[in-house]
Amino acid sequence: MEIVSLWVIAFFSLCIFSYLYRNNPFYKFAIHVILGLMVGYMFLQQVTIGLEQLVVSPILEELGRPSPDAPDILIQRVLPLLVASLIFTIFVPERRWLSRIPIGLLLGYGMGYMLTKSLEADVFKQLNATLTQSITAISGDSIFRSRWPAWGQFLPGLSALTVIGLTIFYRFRMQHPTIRTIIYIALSLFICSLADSIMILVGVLTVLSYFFFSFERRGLVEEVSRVGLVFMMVYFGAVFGNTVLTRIQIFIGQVDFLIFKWLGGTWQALFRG
Amino acid sequence: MWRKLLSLNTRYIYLAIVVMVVIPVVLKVPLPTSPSEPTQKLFDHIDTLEAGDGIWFFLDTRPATTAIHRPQLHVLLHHCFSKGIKVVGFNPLAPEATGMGRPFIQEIAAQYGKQEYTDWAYMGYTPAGLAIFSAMSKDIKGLYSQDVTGKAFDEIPVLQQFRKYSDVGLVITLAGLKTPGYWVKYAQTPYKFPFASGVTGPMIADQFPFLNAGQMVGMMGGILGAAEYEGLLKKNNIRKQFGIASASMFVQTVVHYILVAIIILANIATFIINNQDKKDRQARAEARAKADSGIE
Amino acid sequence: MQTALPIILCSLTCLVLIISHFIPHEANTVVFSQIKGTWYAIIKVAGYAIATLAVLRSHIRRLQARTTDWQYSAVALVCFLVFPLTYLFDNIRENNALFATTTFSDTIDVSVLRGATVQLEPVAGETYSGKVFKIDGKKRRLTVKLDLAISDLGKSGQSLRIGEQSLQLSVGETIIIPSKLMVIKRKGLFFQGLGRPLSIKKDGVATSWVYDNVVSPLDTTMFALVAFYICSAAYRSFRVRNFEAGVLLATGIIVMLVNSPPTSLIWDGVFPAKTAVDQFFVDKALINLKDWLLAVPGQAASRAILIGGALGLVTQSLRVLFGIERSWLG
Amino acid sequence: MKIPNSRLLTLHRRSLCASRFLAAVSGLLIIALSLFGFIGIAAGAQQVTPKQVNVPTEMITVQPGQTLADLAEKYFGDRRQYKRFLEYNNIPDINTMKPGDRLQVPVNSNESTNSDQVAPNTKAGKSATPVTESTPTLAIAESTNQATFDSLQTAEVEAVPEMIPPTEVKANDVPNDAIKKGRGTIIITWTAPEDTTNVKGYHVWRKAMPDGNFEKITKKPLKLSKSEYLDKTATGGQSYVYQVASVGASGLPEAAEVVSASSKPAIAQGNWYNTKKSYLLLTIIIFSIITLYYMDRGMSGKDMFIRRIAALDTIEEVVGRAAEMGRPAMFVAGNDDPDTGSTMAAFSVFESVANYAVVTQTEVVVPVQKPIVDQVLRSSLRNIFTLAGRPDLFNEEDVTYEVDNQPAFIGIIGDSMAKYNPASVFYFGDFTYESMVFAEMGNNVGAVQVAGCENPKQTAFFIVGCDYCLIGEELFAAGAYLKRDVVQMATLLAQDRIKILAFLALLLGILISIFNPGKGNLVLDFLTF
Repeated sequence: MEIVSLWVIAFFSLCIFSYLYRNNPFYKFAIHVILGLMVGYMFLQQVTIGLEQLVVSPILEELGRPSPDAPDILIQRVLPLLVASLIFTIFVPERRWLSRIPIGLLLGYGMGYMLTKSLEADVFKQLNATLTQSITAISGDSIFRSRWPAWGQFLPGLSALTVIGLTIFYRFRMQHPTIRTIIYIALSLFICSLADSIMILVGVLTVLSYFFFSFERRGLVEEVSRVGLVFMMVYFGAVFGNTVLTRIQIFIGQVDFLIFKWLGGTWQALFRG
Repeated sequence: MWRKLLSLNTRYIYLAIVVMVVIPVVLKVPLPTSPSEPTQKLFDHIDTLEAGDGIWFFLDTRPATTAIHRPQLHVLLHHCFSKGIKVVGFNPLAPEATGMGRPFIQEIAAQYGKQEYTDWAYMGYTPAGLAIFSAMSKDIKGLYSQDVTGKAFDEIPVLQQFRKYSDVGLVITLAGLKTPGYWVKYAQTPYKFPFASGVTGPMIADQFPFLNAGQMVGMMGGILGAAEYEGLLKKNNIRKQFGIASASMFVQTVVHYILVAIIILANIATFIINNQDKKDRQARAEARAKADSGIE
Repeated sequence: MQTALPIILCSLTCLVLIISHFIPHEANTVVFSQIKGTWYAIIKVAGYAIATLAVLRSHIRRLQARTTDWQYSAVALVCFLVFPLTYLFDNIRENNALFATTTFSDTIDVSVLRGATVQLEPVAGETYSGKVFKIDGKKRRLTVKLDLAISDLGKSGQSLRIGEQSLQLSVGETIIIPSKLMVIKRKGLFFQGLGRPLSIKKDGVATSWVYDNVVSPLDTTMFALVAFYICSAAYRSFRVRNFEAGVLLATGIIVMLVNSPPTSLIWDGVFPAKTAVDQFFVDKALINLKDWLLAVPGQAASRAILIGGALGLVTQSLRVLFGIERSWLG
Repeated sequence: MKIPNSRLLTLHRRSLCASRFLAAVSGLLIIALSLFGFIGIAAGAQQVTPKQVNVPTEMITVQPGQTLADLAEKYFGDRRQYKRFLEYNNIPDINTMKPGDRLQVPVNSNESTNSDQVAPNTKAGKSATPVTESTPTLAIAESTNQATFDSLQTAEVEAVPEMIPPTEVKANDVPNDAIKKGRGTIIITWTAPEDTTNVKGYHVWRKAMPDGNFEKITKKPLKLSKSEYLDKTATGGQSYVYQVASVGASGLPEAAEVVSASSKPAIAQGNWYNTKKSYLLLTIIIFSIITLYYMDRGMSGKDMFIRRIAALDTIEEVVGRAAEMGRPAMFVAGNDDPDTGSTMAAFSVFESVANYAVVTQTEVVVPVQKPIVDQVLRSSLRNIFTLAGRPDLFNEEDVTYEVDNQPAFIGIIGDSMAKYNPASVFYFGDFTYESMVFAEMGNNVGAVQVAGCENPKQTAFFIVGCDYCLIGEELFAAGAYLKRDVVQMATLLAQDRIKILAFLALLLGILISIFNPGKGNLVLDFLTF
């Protein structure tokens, strides 16, 4: 039995991997097997058992009791079932609009829930974290300074000098992109050698201003939002690069399985078992 | 040639990845590593233990980090079982790891002919939280009435020898969570026993204070630590071949370097082609200008 | 009427949910947990029912019309029957009944259990009550925060602690659910009375075999495909088109290089840390740089994106509340 | 077939009146509700309190069914003299005495009333002492039967002369909670006695109000450092009084306790407004008002500026590209339920994509992972075809529900990409690891791809893999922006104003902490729950 399951797993894995070459009948077969299985699973799990547990079983139970609590069961079970079944009116073209009622209830529920939750969990919490960090560490810690003490000593001075020097130069060559870039880099070096929390604050504010919709991106707004874009690009690049390792490790695990468990296991079963 | 590089069919990349992964994994091509100090110390400590001694390991992790902790546990088990050291595993701090431990041990135990319950046991999860640290200094029977297979505590011979910290030669946590700090603070410091950890890559930096303070006898850092340990096993003739950790370290390095190399190559190609195009365009413009003037 | 009624109902539900967030009174919890447990859940069930119908209908049509790849539709339709059949098979084998819901029961039950107070029986004869606070239906796991009295400590065969503690229920343990909404298990073809235990049990043999050998491995395999795609995507689009793309490329490459171990070794070999000024090139310089990229500018960007996204979501909700978001009407 | 473009794009300006009405009603409701909440807090603060008088008095609790006139007959001998209670008490409204209110009355030795018993039922043989003059604040309120008083006074002097009970015992319903399973929570606070040399800890005693006995509700003595205790076992709606006893230190008899005066009765009950969340409510109200204001401006035709968002402007071009190549456009609405924000955003983007596609006569292929999402998208597409005057061209199968399972759905997308060979693909909604897979699958068939995703981490993969990518809130702005609907655009403007508020709040918080370091920070308080 174990050999059979090894072969089944290996077969479906190889079918999926074959898509890397191109779409082929093996892949289509494997995908449609899974599709059929999962639709059946969802049907069982969500529809049959869901209906039975949410509606049929409680109603029968309630009716079987000495004094059935009729209004409760009407509001909690029968009415929602009627409303939910309005969704089937999509098959009746003239009454199709009725299906919007259960959908509307569902969406209203979700969005009402989301509004308070995202305000509380994302907006308030994230703003709070940024502010707390900035307040407690205005003269605070910097990975730059603490881990590279030698550089940390002269980095602020160096980058400040660069900024000042180039800004004077910048006045004469307003549109030169390279100089602007150097100023950005020097400025950010200066800031990040001061304190990480200030860097984070600057990052949050500039990225937020990247998303202003009601100002034309010109002048200061453009400069600031470009800095925000750089912050985002640093984040995206780092996230992307950091993910490569784990994804490849998963593929190594898969190869390990296929070669040693599947082929090795079969070999053992055939010739030694 | 540059243009060809840019219009490279992605299938060649996929093929290259398959080759780069499969061949090293099959041949167990190792990454030549020189063992770092923490790994060497951990190896040396286990090497001083004798047959009949015991170690406890704790899987404080989630299934997501299986790829790292499975090789780490495997090298430890190779070392222990080859020396006749007995092993007991737990995951009291990470309920998600309950299903992971036993199969991991079974894979290696089979190779050395070691029996469950007499040579090793896996105890699984117990809902005691941080209270385990003090409870385990007295007797683990207070925490576990049975092991993960449901066998009663008293019927498992290997447990009778190793019932508290002072009975075992090493306690090691394989941690994907922030537990090594708790272990040092609540268990190693008050009860004083040899302690070590195997951690994931991002956690390595946090372990050095404990190592420097002597609170840990050693550490295995990420998949690289496991690879280094495999190198040590090979060097000391405990295992004849390298394992999956060395191979995957090799694979990772090759894939990352080649990826970086082709990205840089592609950028150079783009740069050269753009320059060429610019020149071509200029040349064409000049030619057209000449031709135009010629007509006039 | 055709658009106004659904919009009014949607807005009202939205408003009620917002208001309920500010009401700690017990009436609120009763009403809303029940709305979540029944109205919401039943509408979702109806959604799944109609979706299943839609899939079957579309595949039967493809089969009838003999469109391209109609053979695979036949495969899908045959496979649709597999789980219901294994389910019936398991039930008959294990319970001598057609519809005893031991299989799958955990997955659906636990979602109904959210926030409920349940009684646990970790060891036979010992019951404790507690509140369900974490549910993992996929892994068939339920975590319960126990309400323990001091006197309960030390009594149990399990070691229990007071206060913030979760008890992991694994397969085979029993929990007793007093509320009538959550009575699930029964034997035979029909239903029994109240107060029966719900067992967190394994799927039946046949069902779990199919699930573990066909469905679960697919997840890992699909995940492993990302290894290929992430490399080809990096190759294809990491180009220095402008300054921002250059930053993306540079951070990506730095992080990738730092993640492969020989880099640090080479780095340290080239720049050995001998003098104090060389501190910049000390042992972990590259790892420090990577940590910094993720922890400082990375954190700032992700935080700002989260704040902005949440504000967008709030505006979206307000549009629903004020009834001007009507794209869902179709 | 050529369809007039303007007609399609003004699709959503219907029934503005209705939405205006709805908006007004909802806004008013929110404001009314919040006012109700605040008034509720204010009203709850008014209570009956005793006055300082020079005659011996005791405290009684008004029982259900008892009127002030009844009490006047009992204590003053005349039902009409009920206003004399005003000499003893501060009563905010003499006409609305509630059961459970506590009144200070002159001592009436003839009657055995429901006055609070001070002595708890301590264990036999152990000494227990009630409050004496050593706690002057309570002396007026809590003098009892003189005989008992004297005997206990003596006992105290003999047994534990140094032990002093805690003072100012107060019991209150815990705010912002609910009755759960019939149980509520009451918080008991007290002030530690000045001299705690002999005190080891405290015990809390409780009495159910009309005629219960005092019972000890703490099992172990509370630590000396504590000055409050949460009684979580109070039955909801039941009135209780509490006493706090000092427990003797070692050397004294083991359970020696000196009991404080009784607290005023407290009733555990559910609360109707969570005062901790006032800031959140205030924020929602401000957001609503700003949004309503800009919506109103939008409806009255004032000019509003929204800058061009490059990634969104490309959507039209990308659909057009599919039309030129004669290949279909594909739309994937993410893997989340229909009632989540990002899927809602995907609905409105789909409307615009489908509009462009119908105008340019491009086929749209929409594989869907979640149920109900397919219903919404299908009827949306049908509607667009109908409004374009070509309902006959609509094909039910364009929107297909596939399967609600992540890997299976990824597989199906791979198959569909190869089968339909789309020239442009749109990913809007919520995605996890499939973002990378989809983007590369699409790229391998040569499609131009536009993505929008709320999750910052997956956005990274879309940025690398797709041709155009919406970041964060651009996804939520997309629907409104693409439709060019004045009212929806107005909400974007409002959102910008709200963002400026958040921006300013951060700056203000920093400024406050720079110029006023170490003190309370208004902004931080606002953001903390």
